[in-house]
Order: sequence, then C-alpha cells, then structure tokens
Amino acid sequence: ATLDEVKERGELNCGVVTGLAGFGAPDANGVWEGFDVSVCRAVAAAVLGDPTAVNFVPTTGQTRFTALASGEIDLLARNTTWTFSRDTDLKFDFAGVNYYDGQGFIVPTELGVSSAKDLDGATVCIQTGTTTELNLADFFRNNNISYEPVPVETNAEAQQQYLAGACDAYTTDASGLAATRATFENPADHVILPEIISKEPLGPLVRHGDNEWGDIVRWTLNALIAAEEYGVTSANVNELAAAPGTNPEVNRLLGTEGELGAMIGLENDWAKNAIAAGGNYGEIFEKNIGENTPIGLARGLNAQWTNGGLIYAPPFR
Amino acid sequence: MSDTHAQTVSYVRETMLPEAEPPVGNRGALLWVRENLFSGWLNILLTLVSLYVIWWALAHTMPWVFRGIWNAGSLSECREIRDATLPEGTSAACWAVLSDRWQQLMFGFYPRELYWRPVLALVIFLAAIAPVLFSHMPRKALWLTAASPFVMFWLLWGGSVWFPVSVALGFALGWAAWRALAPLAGTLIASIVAVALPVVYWLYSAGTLARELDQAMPLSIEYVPSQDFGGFMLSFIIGIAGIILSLPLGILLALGRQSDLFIINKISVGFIEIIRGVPLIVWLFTASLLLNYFLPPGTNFDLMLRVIIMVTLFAAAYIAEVVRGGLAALPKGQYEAADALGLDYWKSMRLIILPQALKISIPGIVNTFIGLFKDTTLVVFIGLLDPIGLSNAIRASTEWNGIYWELFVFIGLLFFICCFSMSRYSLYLEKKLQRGHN
Amino acid sequence: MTTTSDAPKAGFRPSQLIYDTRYRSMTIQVIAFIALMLGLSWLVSNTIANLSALGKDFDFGFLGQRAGYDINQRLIDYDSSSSHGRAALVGILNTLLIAVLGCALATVVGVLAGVLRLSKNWLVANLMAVYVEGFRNIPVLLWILLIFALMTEATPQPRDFREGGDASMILGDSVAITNRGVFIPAPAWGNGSMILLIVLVLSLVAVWGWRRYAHKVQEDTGRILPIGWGTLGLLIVPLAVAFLALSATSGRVTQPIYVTGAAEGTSLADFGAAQQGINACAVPYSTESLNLRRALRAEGLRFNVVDVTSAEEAIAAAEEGRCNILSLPASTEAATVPAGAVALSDTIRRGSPVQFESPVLGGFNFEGGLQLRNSLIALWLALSLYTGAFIAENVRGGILSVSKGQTEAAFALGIKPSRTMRLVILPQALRVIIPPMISQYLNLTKNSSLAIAVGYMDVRSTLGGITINQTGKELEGMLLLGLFYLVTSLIISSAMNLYNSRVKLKER
Amino acid sequence: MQVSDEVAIEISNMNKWYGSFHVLRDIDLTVYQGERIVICGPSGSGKSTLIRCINRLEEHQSGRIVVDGTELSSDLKNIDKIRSEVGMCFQHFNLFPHLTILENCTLAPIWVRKTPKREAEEIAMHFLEKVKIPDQAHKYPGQLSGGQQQRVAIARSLCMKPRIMLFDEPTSALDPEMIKEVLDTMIELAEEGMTMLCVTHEMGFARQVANRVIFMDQGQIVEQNEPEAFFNSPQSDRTKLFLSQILGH
Amino acid sequence: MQVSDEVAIEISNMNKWYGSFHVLRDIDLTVYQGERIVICGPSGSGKSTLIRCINRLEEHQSGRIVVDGTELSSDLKNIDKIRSEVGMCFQHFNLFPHLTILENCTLAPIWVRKTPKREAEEIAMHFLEKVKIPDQAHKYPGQLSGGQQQRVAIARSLCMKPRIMLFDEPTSALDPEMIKEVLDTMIELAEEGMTMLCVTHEMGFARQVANRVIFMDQGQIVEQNEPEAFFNSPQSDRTKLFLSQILGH
Ligand SMILES: Nc1ncnc2c1ncn2[C@@H]1O[C@H](COP(=O)(O)OP(=O)(O)OP(=O)(O)O)[C@@H](O)[C@H]1O
Ligand SMILES: Nc1ncnc2c1ncn2[C@@H]1O[C@H](COP(=O)(O)OP(=O)(O)OP(=O)(O)O)[C@@H](O)[C@H]1O
Ligand SMILES: [Mg+2]
Ligand SMILES: [Mg+2]
Repeated sequence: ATLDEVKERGELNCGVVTGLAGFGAPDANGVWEGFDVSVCRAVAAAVLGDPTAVNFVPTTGQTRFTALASGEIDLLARNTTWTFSRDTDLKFDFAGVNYYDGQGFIVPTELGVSSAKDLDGATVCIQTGTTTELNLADFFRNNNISYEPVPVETNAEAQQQYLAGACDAYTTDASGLAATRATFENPADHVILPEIISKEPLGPLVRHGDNEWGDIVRWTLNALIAAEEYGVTSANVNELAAAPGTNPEVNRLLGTEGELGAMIGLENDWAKNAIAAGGNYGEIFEKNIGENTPIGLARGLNAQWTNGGLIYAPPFR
Repeated sequence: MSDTHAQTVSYVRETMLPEAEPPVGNRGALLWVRENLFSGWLNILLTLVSLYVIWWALAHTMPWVFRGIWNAGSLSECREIRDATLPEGTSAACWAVLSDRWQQLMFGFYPRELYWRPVLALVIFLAAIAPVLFSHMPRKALWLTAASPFVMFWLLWGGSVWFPVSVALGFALGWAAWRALAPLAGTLIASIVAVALPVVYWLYSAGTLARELDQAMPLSIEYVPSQDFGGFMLSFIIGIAGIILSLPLGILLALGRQSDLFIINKISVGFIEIIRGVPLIVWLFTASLLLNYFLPPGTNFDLMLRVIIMVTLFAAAYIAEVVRGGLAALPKGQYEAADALGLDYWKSMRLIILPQALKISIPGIVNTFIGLFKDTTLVVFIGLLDPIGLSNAIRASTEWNGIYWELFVFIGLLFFICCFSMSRYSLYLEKKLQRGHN
Repeated sequence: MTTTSDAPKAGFRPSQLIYDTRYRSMTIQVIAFIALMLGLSWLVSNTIANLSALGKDFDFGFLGQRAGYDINQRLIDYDSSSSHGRAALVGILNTLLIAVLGCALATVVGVLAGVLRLSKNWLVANLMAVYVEGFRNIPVLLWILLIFALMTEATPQPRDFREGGDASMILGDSVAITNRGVFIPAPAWGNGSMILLIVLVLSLVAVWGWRRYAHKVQEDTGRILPIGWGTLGLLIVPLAVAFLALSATSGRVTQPIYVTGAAEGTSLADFGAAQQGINACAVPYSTESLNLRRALRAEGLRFNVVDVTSAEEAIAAAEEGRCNILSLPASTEAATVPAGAVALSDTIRRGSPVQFESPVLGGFNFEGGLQLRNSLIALWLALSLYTGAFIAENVRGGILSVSKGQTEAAFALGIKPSRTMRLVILPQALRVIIPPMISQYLNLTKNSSLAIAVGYMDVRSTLGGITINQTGKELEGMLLLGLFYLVTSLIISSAMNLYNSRVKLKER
Repeated sequence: MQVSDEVAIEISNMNKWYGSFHVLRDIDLTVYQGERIVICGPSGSGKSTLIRCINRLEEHQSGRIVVDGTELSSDLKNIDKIRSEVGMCFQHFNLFPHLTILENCTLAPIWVRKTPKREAEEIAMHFLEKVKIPDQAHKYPGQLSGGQQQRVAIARSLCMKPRIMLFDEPTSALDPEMIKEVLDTMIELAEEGMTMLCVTHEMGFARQVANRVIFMDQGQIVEQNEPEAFFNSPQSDRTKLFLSQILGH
Repeated sequence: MQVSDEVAIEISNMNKWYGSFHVLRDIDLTVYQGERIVICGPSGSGKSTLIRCINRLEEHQSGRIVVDGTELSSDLKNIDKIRSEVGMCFQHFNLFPHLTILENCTLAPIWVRKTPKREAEEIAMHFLEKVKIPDQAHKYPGQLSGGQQQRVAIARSLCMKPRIMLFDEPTSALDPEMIKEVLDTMIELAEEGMTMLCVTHEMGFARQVANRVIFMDQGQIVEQNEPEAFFNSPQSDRTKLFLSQILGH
C-alpha cells in the first residue's frame, strides 16, 4: 500500500506545478513554497511527522496524470480541477477541494471590454493540456461568438504574450489571473472580467483503489480546514495538544482524546503535526495567496462556511 | 633536328634582379581593404550592407547590455533603480537575476555546501577521457576511465559507496566468467554466460549485497535525490551519461549492422532506424509517460534515470552510425590480416578493428555529444529542471516574474561557449586525422 | 549454382552447433531471435499487466470521440466538435506544412549563407561565420523561444494600428505585421479563374516545349537561345494578358445585393442600422462572397456569414430566413430571386478572376485576409535559420570539395564564369551537398515537434499532447505519433538513398 | 616543324606579385608561331605562374602580355578571346568527373564555340583517335588510368582548335609507364607544328622537340638557348647546378 | 633445401564459385613439406583465390583441401588450427597501423598461442633481426618504407612459427629498389627449408628458389614444372604466350 511505501521510504513523493506564483515555486534556495506545496508538507507531517520529508516532483500539465498513475508520485497537489472523467475514467480519487476556483478572463482596461460576451473575435491565450481549453471552447460555442485561441505552454509564457498584446485576453483560473496580475508592472491597467465561465474545484488527488491512502490525504486536508474553524493555529497547536481542552472536537482532532489517528493508520498526533507544519487552512491561505501577499486573493468562496464560504470540513468523530 | 628559328637568341642573365616592392595600391593595408572589402560594386554593396547590419544590431543591444543593473533583489527593484538612474524610456538589462540565481542555473537545487561534488565529478570526467582523446597518455590510465563512471555516480548522488561498488562487481563478474569459460567452452557460450550472469546478479543479488556490505561497513556520503539536480549540471549529466553509456551499445549496434548474420543485421538496422526516425522529444515523452507500462508492475524509478535510459538508446543509434563510418573506412586488408593470423572475431575486433575505427570516429562522437548536449534542453517538456526549465521556475517566483531576455541570453551564452569549444576541438581532431598522423 | 557440398562424414554432432561455421551462425541467430522475442514478449506482457492494473484498455476508439478543443491554425475544416482523429489530421497537416516551409526557407538561407561564407568580402564572410556558429552551437529550442519572444516584443499589436497608434500597414494598406502574425491579402477565386488556371497550365507546357526546342536548336546549330528569359516571359506574359483581358470583359458587370425584410431603395447603411443581426449567405471563396463581405465591411457593419454551397441553396436559405442578405451571380435569373427580397440600391461590381481580400482592422484584430500566425512564423524562422546554418556548412563543404583545378580547367577552355558554375561546379558540388542536406531536412522535420514551445498545433501538440491528456490514451497516442514520424523519415531517407545511388560518380 | 616569323606571344617587362612576394620579375619573352618552348627551373621559381599568366588564370600587375595580337587586360572580351585560342593542360588533368570523356571534349566547343553537338562529337572523336583512346569515349574519367586521363585532357584542349598549347608539368603526376604514352602524344602534336609552351623536367622530351629551353629561377628568366646548347654547355652557374641535380638524379 | 615425402598441402578436385562465376576449376595440387612453389598466370586467373582458399580466407565449395593432415571444413577448430600453422603475406602488407612493429609481431603469439609477453617479444626480435630491421621495432608501420613494411609483415607471420608460408604478390606494390630487400628475405627463408607458396611474377626469384612453377589460367592449373623446364620449354600455348609477354616486358 502507498502508506507503507511512504513510511518505508521516509519521504513523500509529491507532484507539484513547475512554477506558479503563490501556489508552488522554488525560492532562491530551492525550497518549494506555495499554497499547494503546503498540502504536501501537511501530509508529510501527518504521515512521517516531518514536514520537510517531501520529494517535490515538478509536473507539467501533460505529465502530471501519468506521473500519478504510474506511481511516480504518491500525491498530486497541483492546481488540478476535479472533474467527472478524471475521477472515473482516468482512475483517480480527489481528496477534497482546497481551492474553489473558476475560469475567468483578464483584459487590458484600454480595450473597454466589460463582459466576456463582448469578446467576439478576440484572441485569447490559454494554457494547453488543461480543462480551461475545453471550457473556453464550450463558452464561446454556447454564446455563438467566435474567438481565436493562442495556446501556450506555461503561465509565464502566457503572461508574456498577453502583456505584449499578442492576445486580447488571457483566460485561466481566476486565482491564477489574480496572481499573474499582481506581478504586472501596472496592475491597474488590467481588469478581470466578472464572468466566471466554469467551476474549478481544485484539490489534491491520489490514485484510485488505495482507499487508506486516500483517506489520509482527505482527512489531512479536512484537519487543516477544521483547525481554522476551531481556532487551532500553528501558534497554539502545541499548547492545545499538550493536554485535553474544553472542546471535545479539538481534542479528538489533536489526538488528546480518542484514537482517530490509529483508525487511519497514523500516530495520534498526526493532525497536530499537519497543522504545525504550516498552520491551519486560513494561515496557509493568508501566507501564500492572501490579501497581504503580492498575489492578493480575497477569501471569497474559500471562506469558511461559517463566514459564508464553501470551505467545510466534515465532523471529526 | 633543330630547325631553330633565326630570331631565337640564346640569352643568359648576368645579374639577378632583386625583389621589388609591388606598385602602390598593391600592397599593405590598402591592398587588403581593396581586395577584401571593395573589389567590385557587388562587394562594395555587400560591405555597406554588412556594416549597416552590424551597426544596427550593436546599437540596439549594447546599451541594453552595458547599462544593465547587477544589484537588485527583484525585478521591480530593478525597474525602480532603472527609473531612478537612467533617463526615462531607456531600457536596461536586469542582470541582478543572474547574481541572485546563478547557482540554481548551474546546479539546480543541489545543496550548496556540496557543490564541490559535481565539480569534482566533472574534473574526474575530464581526467578520465584524457587517455581516450590523447593517444600518448599511458594505457594504464584507461583503468581510471573504466572506474570513473562509478566514482562520478557516487559523487553526484552520494549515499553508500557499496551500491556503485556492487554494480561494478557485476561487470567484473561477467569478465571473470568470460575469462574462465572462453578456453573451456568456446567464445559463444562464454559470451552468453558473460552477459547473462551479471544481469541475473544485478537483478537478484546486487541490492542485497550492497545492503549487507553497508551494514558490515557503513561508508557513505550525504545522499542527494535526483529531484535536486537541475540547471547546466543536469544537462551535462544527461549528455555525458548518454554518451558514455551509449558508446558500448552503439559499437555493438554498429557491429551488428556490419554483420552478415541476417537476423542480427536486421535487428540492428531496425533499432537504429526506428530510434533515429522519431524525434527525441517523442522518446522523452515515452520515457515519462510510457516506460512504466513496459516494466514489471510495481517497478518505478527516477524520471531522470528514465530520461538517461532513453537518451542512451537515442545516442546509441547515432553513435552506431558514426562507428559504422569508422568501420567502413578501414581497409578490408585489416580484417583479412587479422583472420590470417588466426585471431577470432571478437579478438580481431577488440585488438585490431575497433581501436582503429574508434579513433577515426572520435570527431563524429564529439559532434554527436554536442547535439545531445543541446538536445538535453528538451527535458523541460517533461518537467525536469534543465536551464530552460529553471528559467521558467525563476520566472514563476514573485520576485522575478516577468523577466525574460536576461535569463535566455545567459543560458544561450553558456551553451554557446560549451558547444563552440567542443566543436573546435572536433574540428582540430578531424584535421589531425586527415594529416594521417600516427 | 551447382555445389556438391562435402557431406559431413560422421553425421550431425551437437558440438557442430558451436564449432561448425555453417551451423554456428544459425545458432547465434536463433539465440538472438529468441532473446529478441523473449524481450518483446516481456515488454508486451508487462504492458498488458500494467494496463489491466490501471483498468485501461488498448483501443483506438478515442480517435472517433469529440475532441472538444479548438485549434487556431488549421488547413482543413475543424472545430471543437470534431473528433480526435480529425484533430490529429489537422496536426499532421500542420507538421507537414511547417516541414515543407521550413525546408524551403532553410535551403535558401543555407545556400545563401554557405556561398556568402566563401565570399572574398572579409566582412561578409565573417558575418556569415558568426551566423553559422551562433546557430549551430545554441539549442534550437532556445532559438525558437528567443525568436518567438523577439517577434512578440518587437512587432506592434493590432491596437497600435488604430487612430493615434504608431503602426501602420504596409504595401498599400494590404499587409499588416502585428505580434499576432502577419496579415496578408487572401486570394479569392472569381469567375474566369478556371481560364487563368488553364492559361497557366498551357504556359507551363509552353515552357517545357521552349526548353526542348532551345536544346534541340543548340544541338543542331550550336546557337544558344535565352532559356531563362524565355521561360520567364512565357510564364508571365500570357497570364498577365489573360488576367487583364478577363478583368476588362467580365470585371465591369455589376450585380445587385438582395436583402429580405427591407423596403425598396434603402441603402446598405440604413439596412444595417435597422437590422438586429446581419446574416449573409455566400458560397465560401467565391467572388460574390468576397464582394459581399467587402461591401458590409466598408459600411462598418458586423455580420455572420452563413456558408452555402450554391446560389440555389442561398436562395432557399434566404426564404427560410436563415439569412437576410445575399449576393447572387449575375447570371441568376431575376425570377428566381427569393420571395420578399429586394435589390438594394447599392450594387457591387463583379470582380476580376482573382481578387485579393485585404485584411482590415476589426473589433479586436485584423479581419479578412490570410493570417500567418506568429507561432508559425517564429517556428518557421527558427527552424529554418537553425537548419540553414547546418546547410550552409554543407554547401560550403560541397563547393570547396570541387577542386580549384575544375574552375581553372573550365576557364582555360574559355567557358564563362556563370556557365562554369552551372556546367561544371554545381553538378559536382550538388552530389556532395544534397545527401547531407536531405538529412538536414529530416532533422528539421523532427525538430518541428518543438512546436509545443510556441503553441503551434502540430501533430505532437494535438495527437501527442492535448488528445493524450484529455483521453488518457498515452500508449495508443504515442504509438500513432511515433509511427507518423517514422514513416515520414523513412520516406525522406529513401529519397536520399535513391538520389545517392543515381548520382554516384563512376570510379575504376 | 616550321617556325614562322609571326609572333604568337609577346611578353614584355612583365611583373607579378603575390601580396608583397615578387614572384615574376621583369619577364621578357617572345614566342613565334610554331615554336616549341620548354621551361624548366627549380620548384617555386615561377614557371607555373608564368604559364598561367598567359591565359590570365593569374593576373599580372605590370608589363604587357600580347597573345596573338590581343593584349591581355582586364577587358573580359579579350580574356575570353585569348582563352579560346590558348589550350592548357594541367598537372592533375582536371577532367570533369561528372561528364563522360566525350562530354568533356565537347563541352567547350558547344558552349564557347557554339558548335552543333553532332559536329562537336565528330571533332572530339577525331582528337580522341589522335590520342589513341576512341574506345573510351563513353566512360567516365574515374574509370581511366592516369595516362589515359592526361591524353583526354590534351584531346579536350585540342577540340577547341587552339593556336597555342600550354602544358604545366603534364607528366609529373603519372607513373613511369604512363609518362611515355603522354609524351608520345605531345611529340606527335609538336610534329604537326603546334605552338607549345611546356613546363616539364623531361629532358628527353626537351631534346627531342623543343626549339628553345628556358631556365627560370627566382621569378626570372636566367638562361635560354637551343636544347643542345642548353644541355651541353650551360652558361650560368645556376643552370649548371640545376642540370647537375636533375640529370644526376 | 630438402624436400621431404611428407605431404604439407593436398588439394584435390577443388572448385570455387563467386556467385555463378566459376573462379577455380578442379584444382588438384599436392605440396610436400619443404617445397617452394611459385604460382603465376595472367591477372584474374584465380591465383590469389587459390592461395586464400588454403587458409580459408575464402571458402571453397567442393573438393578437399587438407593442410598438414587437417581437412579444411567449416569446423572452426580446424580452421583455427590451420590458420595458426599457415602464415600469409599480402600484397599491401596489411600491417596494423595503430600498433608498433613489435606489437604487430607479438600480437598473434600472445593472443592466439598464449605465449607470455616477454617470450613473445624475444621471438619477435629474433625474427625482426632475421629480416634485418630490429632497430625499427618501436616505430609505427606508417614510419617505415614499403620494403621495410613488407619485411615486417613476413616477420609477423614467422612469429607464429608457421609450417607453411603463403605469399600473394608480396613485391608488386613496391618500388623497384625495395623489391630486392624483400626478395632477399624470402630467399633466405626458402633456404631454411620453409614450405612456401608464392604468387609472384618475379621470374628471377622463381628460377632461384622454386622447386616447381605452376601456371594458372581461367581458374585452372594449366601447366606445372620445374623452373628451368618451365621457362625454357613451356608446353602449352598459353604458357608460351604468357611468358613471352612477361619476359618481353
Ligand atoms: N596563390 C598564391 N599566393 C601566394 N603565393 C603563391 C601562390 N601561388 C604560388 N605562390 C608562390 O609563388 C612561387 C612560384 O610558384 P609557382 O607555382 O609558379 O612555381 P613553380 O616554378 O611552378 O614550382 P613547381 O615546380 O613546384 O610547380 C612559389 O614560391 C609559390 O609558393
Ligand atoms: N569477392 C569476389 N566476388 C566476385 N568475384 C571475385 C571476387 N574476388 C575475385 N573475384 C574474381 O575472381 C577472379 C579471380 O580473382 P583472383 O584475385 O584470384 O585473380 P588473380 O589471379 O589473383 O589476379 P591478379 O593477378 O590480378 O591478382 C577474377 O576474375 C576476379 O574478378
Ligand atoms: Mg608548378
Ligand atoms: Mg591476385
């Protein structure tokens, strides 16, 4: 089973993006950082107790699924949309959603476009090998307007094309658009159009068939989410885990009460380790892509359900 | 019979004429300029056009290059410095990205304190090929050459020394089997055993042996996983490993292609043509997408190793053609003389034919290596972080998002320096061979 | 052949399998064959096991499924509802397109650079050396990226062509160079284009005849006729005359535009203003279609084109209400004009046999005309320049391989330099140049698979990229892809072998 | 073997430099119609250069060269005229390897003299018979021996019906057996009265056919004389030294 | 120069074809130990092929060849045995250019006979002295003249201590001065009683050392006889014709 392999190896092989600001990129020291990368670190911490015991495998849009299917990586934590066919036909299991996204468009303000429906005849940059390509085709087809796709290989390339005016609009997940816009020389010259033309629930995924491993990833993610809900942060997690507190759910989560860890084949402090690795969901969000970072994303759909968002962890019991 | 003409005078020169200066306009710099730049209207036109092209290219690039900013932490900082120090609208390169990230471009994510290891490995490599390239080196040095792949492997990846040792043992085993069996059972059986035995050993006992040895006498340096490899180091490793590993295979293929044994010949031809007929990038995708399908369920190894395997197969096909050229260039008499002395096929190949054929082939092999080295940039498409891949990663970081030319100029320059010097070397070799020096 | 083989005296002994030259080779081959088969079956059985473990099957059915993605660069009709198979075909055609274009340009560049590198002009020779070494020693992928980026950065965007922008179209406002590509006039074939074609074929025949005649005259009388000028004249003059004649006779006829749902006597502008959406019926690539679009664009109207196959269908479509504006060939009888349609006061001129539709700046981009996309141009330039550097070296080597003595001998015989080149140098140099040149063509074709770097949709990007990614059929996709490249290169290399065996110099 | 009074080649005061190297110094030489001149001298003395200046394969920098009444200048027409009147045979034959023997011989007549092909072939066959290899006409140069190739080269020049023939060491790249074949052909030619300038070290040939032997050294004509006188009583020391070397060898 | 009764080579009824071209026809030949046989005949008559069949550089298709009691068949062991007993010298020497003279000579003893290196070198030096070039031992073949190279080739064969030596036109690629060196070496060898088969047109050599001269034409042995008889009173017309050509030349 994957869990045993990971334990034996002492390292988690985690597939990540080759480079997407805020979501996953190596820094000057070669240390991987980002929103998706934090999921890898949390899982490694939960399973191995060490958030640095991760082997990051950069994957491209084209190679990611094969890497996972062939067992080269144990977990793919890279902005990947949960779709029916990927879940069933490609034989993967999505462990949940760590970011609710949707495909949007960015255009120069100068064009005076206020709606994606005005883009008739426009030239649109897209990254190949992603669902955005299919959504885009469907969107324009449904609205009976024409466009010219300009396929590009990477986000960096797309950005360069867009800035040079080789395409009128750039479409990708709205989070990516925001992240990209943030790095522009003059962000104010570009608007993100209001239309979100697709649902893009992004989440980590594992191979179909190894349910134990799937559970671990799923519940690690849920633990991060639940931690935010219950106010467990990287700052206070050690303190809370030292002794049982008043909230039984927190106690179960942090392993001071009950045997949840054993049920998924891990140590009892698994969730504590996961949270300690990079903080709870909210902390991860704020640190990597939140409003105080250059990316500057608002929580929006990704707020806790208690705040009117969609982020919702099932109960820990 | 000489009905010599009356006017024919016999003539003897009394004093020899001294050497005279050529007429003005036929000497010195003036002559050079006239002959090389302005001889005829077409040439004048060409000269003017060329001068314009050169001026235009330099005028557009040089200010950008030389006004470049070397000290900044991010692109926006660069832009600030530029706006502050230079008049508005001038462009300036932001070389700061290189001073910030050059280690990554060279070594990928290899731990900084261990940079000496790849550097040492390169030195060992250069030392190891010296006896191959320069024939006057002592023959004993070839032992170093034989050992160097294992040493380099160990230096680069680290880990227990016993792993490369136990792999090397396999070769020793094959050789020993051959030596033992050849006189007893004939070369055919001996060679089959010599091939089969190491394979069985590697499959079933090499790993265990290495582990046992490691437990008995742990001797290891820090292990660095393949994921940390990147940049030019990655290009070099893939290129060099490809050439070294493909050489034996390429020689076998070349021999196979020369053979009159129908099936062997056709297998070799088929292999060579199939490999050469399909672009490397397709083979790389095969390595990353398909190789796992072809191996027993559950096997799974490094993407880098898979790439090296594919590159090796790819290079082998090209090397085979180069070596075949070398074999074909040998006169038939060499084969016959070897036969007449009673040398068998393998001995005559090893002692007579291959030493000569390979020597002729070295320029071709160097050229193949240059091609391979350049082609290593294609691994970016399967997610390995070669220099181009790293430039993508660097551009994805928040500091350097949006930078472009500086990285590519740097990468291009480095490639140019490496490839150009190698191609000069192979040219020199070719010239030397043409002079037929022994 | 009759051979009475010396029969083995002691019958067959197993040791003969190893020691007898006759059997030994058999033994080796059988062993090799068995090893090969074992290896193959090992691979196949692994694959089968792996596929079944993943729950996948080996099946080419995906080629018939809906592709779902769009391809901008296509030589045949394709949209997102076409099948994966058709997407693959589009990719194959794109690969072949870039290969053919690339080989042609690489040859031109290579020959030019190779010849210039031998130039007596020091500056030119060294400039070419810099070009050759620069391109040969830097990976082609880097060149593709650099040239693509250069083109994106250095050329204006369509927006700059608007009022107040700093870019303008060239060549009489017919060509626009933008960072999305170069827009050039597209030819539209009108009435009489058939005649032009016939004239062209006839002039080709005439050129052939002229060359034969010139050859014969030279053989018989020794007179040398101007073959080059004759060829040029024969190609150009009849075509030009036919073109002018056709334009003069049929180009004058005007024809009305019919619209439905408008009052008699409205102008096109008024009609457009009144109408919600304009749907124009036209036969694709016809003069009528071109003229109609031109007229509508001239008024600045936005419209959809409804493709029909004939004038009859256009009328039927108008009656069904699928379109509300149409232009019919002048030969259409007035009686058949759709019920309720009126002729607009604007009438349009029927065009000459070939007309060019110039690109005009539309809402976001240039519209009409032919777009040579930047990705295509960048890939084309990069591959050609890269391969050209190698070809230049071949050409230089080829010319140098013809010894100076050959030129001198020809000169000493009084043959003029230009004829020396054609009669003596080139025939010899070509033998040396062409074989390596063909393998460079092969390399270029294979390198075109780097199209992925600039988003040019070649076969690797469609079949070997998006299709594989969407369907998860790596094995099948890669197999087809490999097969395509293999067949292409086998064809090219067999052409080379054919050439080699044809031109081999006769030796003692 | 008649020598007329008509001047075939007149070279006066001619100088040539390669860069700053003075390779031909003040050459004065008059060749009459029907003369057969042998030029000899040590290697590097400028023999080939002199010969090659006569049909402008090399350009001279000062002095005059008049061939058959036409002065060699940079005027292209004159050059063409002179080249089609002067045939030349090279040390390494320089046959065109991609053309058959017959095509080699007819190429220049067809393209320079504008002779009809059939006629050119007849002429070519005539001269091929003269050099005794008519049966090789449809082979390629690569299929012939060196001696045969040199004879083809001579036939090729003759097909242009030149008034003057230049030979630059025509036998020095040949095996001994083949030298004779070629010399025989040249002797035959000489006997027909062709004006010939021949750089060669075949002293037998010089004695047999030459009217005059010219000895060159350091770019100058050092001595010239009738063959008998030249070989038997050389005047200059250099000539003596040279002859002693060449005959002693 | 003793000839024993022992048979060294026995060829009976041997035939060989190249494709459908019948190159050797019904060859019958017995060579006794210590005999020195010279084979001559016009070009293409199959002399080389015959020689090469004896050590199986070419395969014969019918008939028997027995060398030193071992029949040549497709059995590898026999072939190896015979090759190490039969030395061969080629027209173009075929020395190994990447090895020194000494290495050329010790190669086969070391790798075929498994002689220790030192011993092999001693043997090699012995034979190099015999062919009179011990001082060249550490040079490379490319640095030697043709005659010296051919003598090295002979020494190389001798180092395998062969009982029979085959020579295929050993002097025909040499300049006249060098031919003598090589022939002297061969004569010396003959005087020591080596069994020799030699394809050559050096009639002087044949007269001096051969026991028997064999004349071949069109793949057949046309005539054989002692040298004196062969040269002075040839029987067959072909032989006469051939001899008249070769001696008249
Ligand atoms: N193209 C050239 N550029 C410079 N120097 C040259 C050139 N061609 C010949 N020379 C020099 O001019 C001198 C005369 O050369 P030339 O070939 O006329 O001598 P030669 O008398 O024919 O000698 P040989 O007997 O060796 O053919 C030589 O020193 C030679 O090196
Ligand atoms: N490998 C081969 N394939 C076909 N024919 C061959 C082959 N080798 C030789 N021959 C032909 O066999 C005939 C005999 O050749 P061989 O070399 O034995 O003649 P030879 O008597 O040695 O002649 P020479 O004196 O020219 O060496 C020749 O006609 C030759 O063309
Ligand atoms: Mg000369
Ligand atoms: Mg022979």
